[in-house]
Amino acid sequence: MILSILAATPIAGALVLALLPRGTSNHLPAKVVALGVSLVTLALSLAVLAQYEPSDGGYQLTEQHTWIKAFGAHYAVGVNGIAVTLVLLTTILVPIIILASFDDRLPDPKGTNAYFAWMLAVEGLALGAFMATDAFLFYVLFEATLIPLYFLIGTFGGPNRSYAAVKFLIYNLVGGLLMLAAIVGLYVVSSRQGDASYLLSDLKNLDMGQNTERLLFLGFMAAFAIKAPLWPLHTWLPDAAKEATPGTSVLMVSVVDKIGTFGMITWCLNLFPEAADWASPVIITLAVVSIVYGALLAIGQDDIRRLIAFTSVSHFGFIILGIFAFTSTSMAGSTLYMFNHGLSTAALFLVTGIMVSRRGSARISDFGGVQKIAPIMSGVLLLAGLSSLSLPGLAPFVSEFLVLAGTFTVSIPAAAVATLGIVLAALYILIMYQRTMTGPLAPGAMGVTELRPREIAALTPAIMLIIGLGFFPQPVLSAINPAVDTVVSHLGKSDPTPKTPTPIAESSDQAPTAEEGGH
Amino acid sequence: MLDLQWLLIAIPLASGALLLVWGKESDRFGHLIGTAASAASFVLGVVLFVTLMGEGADDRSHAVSLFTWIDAGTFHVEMSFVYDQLSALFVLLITGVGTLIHVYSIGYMAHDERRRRFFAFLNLFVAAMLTLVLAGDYLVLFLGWEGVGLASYLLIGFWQHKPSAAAAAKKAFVVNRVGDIGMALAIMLMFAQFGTSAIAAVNAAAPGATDTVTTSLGLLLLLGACGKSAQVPLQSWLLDAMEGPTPVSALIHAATMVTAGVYLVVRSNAIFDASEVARTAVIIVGLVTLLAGAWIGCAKDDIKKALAGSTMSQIGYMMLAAGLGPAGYAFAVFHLITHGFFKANMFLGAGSVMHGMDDDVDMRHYGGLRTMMPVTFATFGLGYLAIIGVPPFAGFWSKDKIIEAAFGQNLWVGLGALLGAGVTAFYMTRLMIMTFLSEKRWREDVHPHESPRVMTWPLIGLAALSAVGGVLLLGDWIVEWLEPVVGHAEHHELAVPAIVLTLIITAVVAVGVVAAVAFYRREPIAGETPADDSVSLFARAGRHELYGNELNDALVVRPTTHLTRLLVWFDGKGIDGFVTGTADRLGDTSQLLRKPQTGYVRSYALMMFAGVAIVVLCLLAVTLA
Amino acid sequence: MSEYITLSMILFTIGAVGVLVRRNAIIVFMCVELMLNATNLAFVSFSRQHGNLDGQLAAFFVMVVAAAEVVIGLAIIISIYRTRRTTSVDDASLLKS
Amino acid sequence: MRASLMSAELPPIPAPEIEYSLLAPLMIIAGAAIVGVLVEAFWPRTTRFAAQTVLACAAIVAALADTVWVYTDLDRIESSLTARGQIAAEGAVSVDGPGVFAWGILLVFGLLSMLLFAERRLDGGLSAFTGRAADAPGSAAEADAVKRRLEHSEVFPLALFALVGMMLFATANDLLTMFVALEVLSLPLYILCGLARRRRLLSQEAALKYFLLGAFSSVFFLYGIALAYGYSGSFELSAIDTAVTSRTGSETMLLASIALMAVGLLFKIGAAPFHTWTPDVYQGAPTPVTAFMAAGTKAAAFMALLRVFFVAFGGSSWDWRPTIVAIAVITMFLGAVVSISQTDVKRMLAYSSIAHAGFLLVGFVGVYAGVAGSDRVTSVSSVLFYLAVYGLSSIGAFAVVTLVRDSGGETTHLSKWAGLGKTSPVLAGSFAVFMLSFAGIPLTGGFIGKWGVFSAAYSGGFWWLVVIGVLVSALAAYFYVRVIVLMFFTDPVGEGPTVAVPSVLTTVVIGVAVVGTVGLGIIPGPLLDLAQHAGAFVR
Repeated sequence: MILSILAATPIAGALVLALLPRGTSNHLPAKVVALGVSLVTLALSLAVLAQYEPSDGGYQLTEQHTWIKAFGAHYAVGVNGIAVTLVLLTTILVPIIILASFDDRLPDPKGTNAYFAWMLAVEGLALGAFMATDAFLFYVLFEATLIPLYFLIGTFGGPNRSYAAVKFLIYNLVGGLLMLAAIVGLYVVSSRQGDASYLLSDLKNLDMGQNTERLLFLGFMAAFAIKAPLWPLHTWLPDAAKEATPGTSVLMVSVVDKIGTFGMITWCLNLFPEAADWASPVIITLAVVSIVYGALLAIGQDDIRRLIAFTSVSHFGFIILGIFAFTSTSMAGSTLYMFNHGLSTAALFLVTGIMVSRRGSARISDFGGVQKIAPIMSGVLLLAGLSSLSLPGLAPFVSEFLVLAGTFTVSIPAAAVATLGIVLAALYILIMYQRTMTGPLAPGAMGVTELRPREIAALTPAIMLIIGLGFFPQPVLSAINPAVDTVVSHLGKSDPTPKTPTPIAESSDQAPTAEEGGH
Repeated sequence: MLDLQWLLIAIPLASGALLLVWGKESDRFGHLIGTAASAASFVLGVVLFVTLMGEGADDRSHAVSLFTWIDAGTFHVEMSFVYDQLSALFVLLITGVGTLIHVYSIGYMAHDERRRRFFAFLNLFVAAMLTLVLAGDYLVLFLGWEGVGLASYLLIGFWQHKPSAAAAAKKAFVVNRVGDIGMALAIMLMFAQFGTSAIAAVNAAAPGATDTVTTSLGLLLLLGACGKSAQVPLQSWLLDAMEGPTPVSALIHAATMVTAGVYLVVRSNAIFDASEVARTAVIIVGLVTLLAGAWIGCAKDDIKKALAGSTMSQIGYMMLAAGLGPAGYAFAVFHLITHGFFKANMFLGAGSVMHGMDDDVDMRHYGGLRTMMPVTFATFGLGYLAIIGVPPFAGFWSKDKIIEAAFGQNLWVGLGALLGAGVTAFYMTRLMIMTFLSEKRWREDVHPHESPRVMTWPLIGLAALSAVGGVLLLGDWIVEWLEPVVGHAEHHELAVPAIVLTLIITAVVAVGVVAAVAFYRREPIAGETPADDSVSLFARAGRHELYGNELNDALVVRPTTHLTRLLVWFDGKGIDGFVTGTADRLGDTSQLLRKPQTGYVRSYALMMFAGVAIVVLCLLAVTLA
Repeated sequence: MSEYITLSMILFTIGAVGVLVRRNAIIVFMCVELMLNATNLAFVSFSRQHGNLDGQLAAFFVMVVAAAEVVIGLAIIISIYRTRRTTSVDDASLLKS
Repeated sequence: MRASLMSAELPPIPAPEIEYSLLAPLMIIAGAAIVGVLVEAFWPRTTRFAAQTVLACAAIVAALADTVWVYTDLDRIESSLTARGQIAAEGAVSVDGPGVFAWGILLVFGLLSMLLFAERRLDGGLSAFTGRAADAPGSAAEADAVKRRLEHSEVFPLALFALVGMMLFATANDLLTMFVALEVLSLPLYILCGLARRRRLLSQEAALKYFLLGAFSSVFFLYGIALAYGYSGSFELSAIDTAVTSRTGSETMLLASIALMAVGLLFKIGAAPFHTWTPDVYQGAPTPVTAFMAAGTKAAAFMALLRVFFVAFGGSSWDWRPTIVAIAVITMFLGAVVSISQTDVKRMLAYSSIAHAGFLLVGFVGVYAGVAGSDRVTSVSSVLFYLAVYGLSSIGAFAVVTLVRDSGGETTHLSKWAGLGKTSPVLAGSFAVFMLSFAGIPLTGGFIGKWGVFSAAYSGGFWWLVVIGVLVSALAAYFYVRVIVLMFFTDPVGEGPTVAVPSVLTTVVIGVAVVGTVGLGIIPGPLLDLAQHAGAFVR
């Protein structure tokens, strides 16, 4: 029950906001209500966490009702370690986003209520998608997130917003509709073997035949690869990120795009293990291309927001690489990466969003020397940037290294090429930092004033988590591990064993804990 | 007691974090907190060292695991630290020299409004460097490795308003990242091969691994070491890094961080012991860098860059020694420590000179400073004697041992090392002459003066260490001390007795000194750097850092830039062009398809009629075909 | 028997071609009527062929429907004629593309 | 009495047995239409419009209530596991599950359309229909008619006749009835199309085109009937089926018959290449009529199509399926692509209706009849659901169109719609909901509808057609999305559109449509079950 309440809370909040009178000039009531609702959601998700038993790899807190009997669709929700991680990410990020978006200059200030209402709607739908254990329900929520995001980009974005919004929607819709074909196919296959059911637990054991399985897998994968986005299906993201407000961008990249990678693990791998295995060489290749390509493109950008979008292409490459390497190490890394990338990209988008709004331009060349007048801002930018380039000690490093280390055990070339990404990441972040923050103060950059207390308050939780999880990722990993192990064993895979086991494998210094480590 | 080793790291880390977070009100005393933290760490380091000495020779490796850092799938990493003979020495060096440099910085940075942050970064550096040397797992080592890289980045670019500083900082980080590829891949390989990246476990397993594995591991680690220690081919960042404040150059880019590569090789001795190829590669890298650094040192007029060239060269010695295997590890570490003393000493001296010369770094504008800055001159002089290897100063002992070991390995390697010693003597003498001895060349408005006490006391301390650092070799103490860590060396009989070799070395050094004196006392030194075309090819290449930057530009930077531009174009016109092109085609199709909708009812009827015909024919065709 | 069907087809085709080529709405309409009657011929012929009365019955229905259609059609054509003073179907082409 | 009229040598003609209780919905509507004609003749002019409105609505409500009763009372057929209902009126009408379900949705569409017909608040207290159709546009007589506030209240009985034609069309069990029903539904619509108060030239042109092309197509349909009769010797669908399965007659004649009948039906549903009338007529007709046509005609014609092809020609489905598949693909693609470049809302909706005809054909060609004892979605049930949702959204969308006006009446040029979301967010929001439903976005009924037809096609073995279908859906989504862009993301040009304040009638229509569209997206279960429950056609 608590999961339903969790997902329903932001939706209800969105409805309240939509009905709230358009009130005062600063729209403070709407903002406060939005923040309040998101904090209540956060509290609820912490309650979920409190009830969650991390050592169990299966679905917990489940709920199941028949929804559309004719389709075999259920309203079925539940969380496993992967889902609970992303639920937590979503509920943590949304209050941050809302707080950071208080002063967003909207094209039409009258739309403030709608702005925050749509945000909450995205949160509710995304939470639903993470918690759904029924393919039909998942699909519906997955696709439904498009609408609020579409309005968020199209109504509240930059000058070229409608182009970006349409591109975003159509691109994602193409993927989503291909997935619809696969969803329909699942129904047909499932109903041929008795009563149709979209429940994950039923579909997992479905025998579909090789060709059907591959086709359906491709349908699912098309949607997720566009959403995540995987090269060469990424071109909607830079445009959308460029035009959207920072808050929208964070929602899009940090939360909603994660449904893509989440879907790959939860749906693609669970439903189509053999097809996933069949496609993995191609997907790994594309992921590696994404990593390098995204990073190189990021280096070549002059627009900060496009730059961050391309860094995300690169990072999503890592996530997908880890998933399709099929080792529990890399997959746990990927899952953690989703969480960490959410945080670091949120910090990056939000702090650059503040910079851009003060400067009135997103061109890197319009900045320069800002560090002098806004040291805290530059510090936050640097820290967010360093987390994006996976500096050890910050959260993304752990996940990136797990992905690489896991991948290395099955494919040395993929891991080696992907490792190139760490140099390129240093380049794109540091070049951006160098051009915006250092050197003499650029003539037009006078207006880029220091972060205000509210902005600091919004960014602090993200920064704290980025640092904290860099050293103590274990609380999250301990929830992820059992779930990932379940997926990997469903795939019929196991991690390659070390070729030359060390003679003192459990050396005295790590003996006490090393034993817990083995699964 | 030894379990408290984590405090070594925690103290400066906490102090650094505190200084960063604490607001402006801590500006007045922030530097004191920072210095105190470093000093506290040093005191603890001494206490721990004494405790370690009290342990039996075989019980001196003390491991502690704080918590499980990462545990996912089959990957397991403890946040573990090892305090043993090797790391104990490093702890002392880092915290000792570090504390002196903190003290020095109080004076040097006195007028900088961001001094508090400077000390915060210094503290962070110390914490990271200690993490690096205390790490019990390669991944923890990597954490420190990148931590010092970050601190280095922040400190090189400390004066961010200078574009050159910001560029140098970025360059240092990026070049180091290239090395990090090696480190990262090495750790992945360890994980894949041995199922762990704990240093002890890997070293224990390395002898059992295949040649391919150990060679790959060795070469990958060497790549990492090259980045961090500015060894050829990743040397280019170090000279640019001199943009940072001088205490930074002294601490990070002379005494400690840049030697991390050497530490890495020594720490991974089992891997290198198992691979001949990797060892040879280390020797080659060391030898090439040794000579290249010395060459550059001869040609630079910027005092810090000349010293930086020297640093490269000296680290080349250490690398070379490390590449010699068990025969050289101890001497590599020994030279590392003595170098830490005298090079930090000289860098701080250079800083003191700059302090008195209004931050001018061009030696051509110096001259005759010995009278104006007696303490600086005296301490610098001790460092000078140490580095060129005049007995009985610290550098003599360490360098002598390395050259001796090099001859034990291979005649040519030995000759190279010997040549390096001569060149070292040459460029250091040149530096001394241009700065302190020759006639004064400074401009009217500059008033050289001795630095305040807070800066000279550390100089005196370091000078003393430079003078007496050789005591570590007394009775082969350091060799025996490190033996449990790096293994026992077979003694090689040289073709000539050791004492003869020592004499030869000293003679070569003397030749270098004399050559420099002859060269630079013969005629007055020009007040400005002569134009490129008026100097020898040798000098020109040295000035241009042997064209390393140009080479990087041509081989890496420009191709990457072009590739990036090409890809940006491709992304817009190719991939996105395909997408938008498809949309455009559909738009065209739409226009085309609406054409038949003419508004004439007869044409509609015709279309229908045609449709009827087609449907009828289709049905017939399907069935009858 | 098949001669009648053939005739019916010929008439039907003539009607269809008439619809396609004539401009005058009345004539177009008359061609449609011709097609209807061609169909009637077919109905009656088939009725004869099958020996039941259904086809003949159908012919009556068709006639009634045709009459109703005439009423509607002429009404529309006349109202247009009053507006435009022409019965050419080609003039009514405002709605297009 | 009766016996005295009969001559001795003629065989006795038995009195037909009519199942009045089953056919009551048809009778009610037909009766109301006839009463409407009488009202037209005798009721005082001042309140005639209101009286006609009440009569029409009351009749439809009564018929709807009766339909529900009939539906719940349908008997299960012994011989078939899925079919329910029976053949009535001496084999002329098939009162079966799908047919009665179609009655239900047709009556709902009819009711909503009547509410739109009755709206008089938008245009100075007058309805959307011209005061005196006989007047030439722009003439003094027309001005006089306006001055005297004349109104054609005949539109209500006409619409009722059309409605009864649709209902009969959907349930006709023999081809002759079907033809008559086709004409009964078409002829009133031809007239209704020409009755617009504003832009009368266009309206008349639309009527002419619709009439000429409609007549042309129905002749083909009729000739197809003639050939079918020639092939089988009967008009009854089941008899034709028998002939088709036993393959007695000339193959060519059968195929020609199938082709010609398909043409007539495809014309009515607006499938390519028989779609050409759709945009012109949708644009020119008075908007309430367009709404009625778009929803009603398509539903009725589709039911007839399904009935003819599943019941009569089901035995030769291998012959006609490839052709229908091709037509489905062409129709989807053409509708979707051409609508991209449309600048008029009503034309755009017309092309969208063409595209939807294509999607419906995808469900149709699946020819998936389900498996006994399973609840799997069949071609029939999926098409029924789709029709319900599509019709509802269509009526809602056209109702919104009636409200966006300038001094010359409705302003349907898309550029005038720019910024509508800023001036009247609720109205624009409703329109957006319809657009999203058309686009098949989840949480709207359109999505469930798409899912249904695609699953029927997939079940029928056409997975690749489903893939084409989803790709075209994405294409189609583009122009729906473009409308939203225009309404919400674009600033108004000049003064922007004015939105007339509607009376409660139009408000109710839009409200019902929105609630229905969204409701069917979130809780489609009941209606889906109902459609599933309808089962197969009774033969």
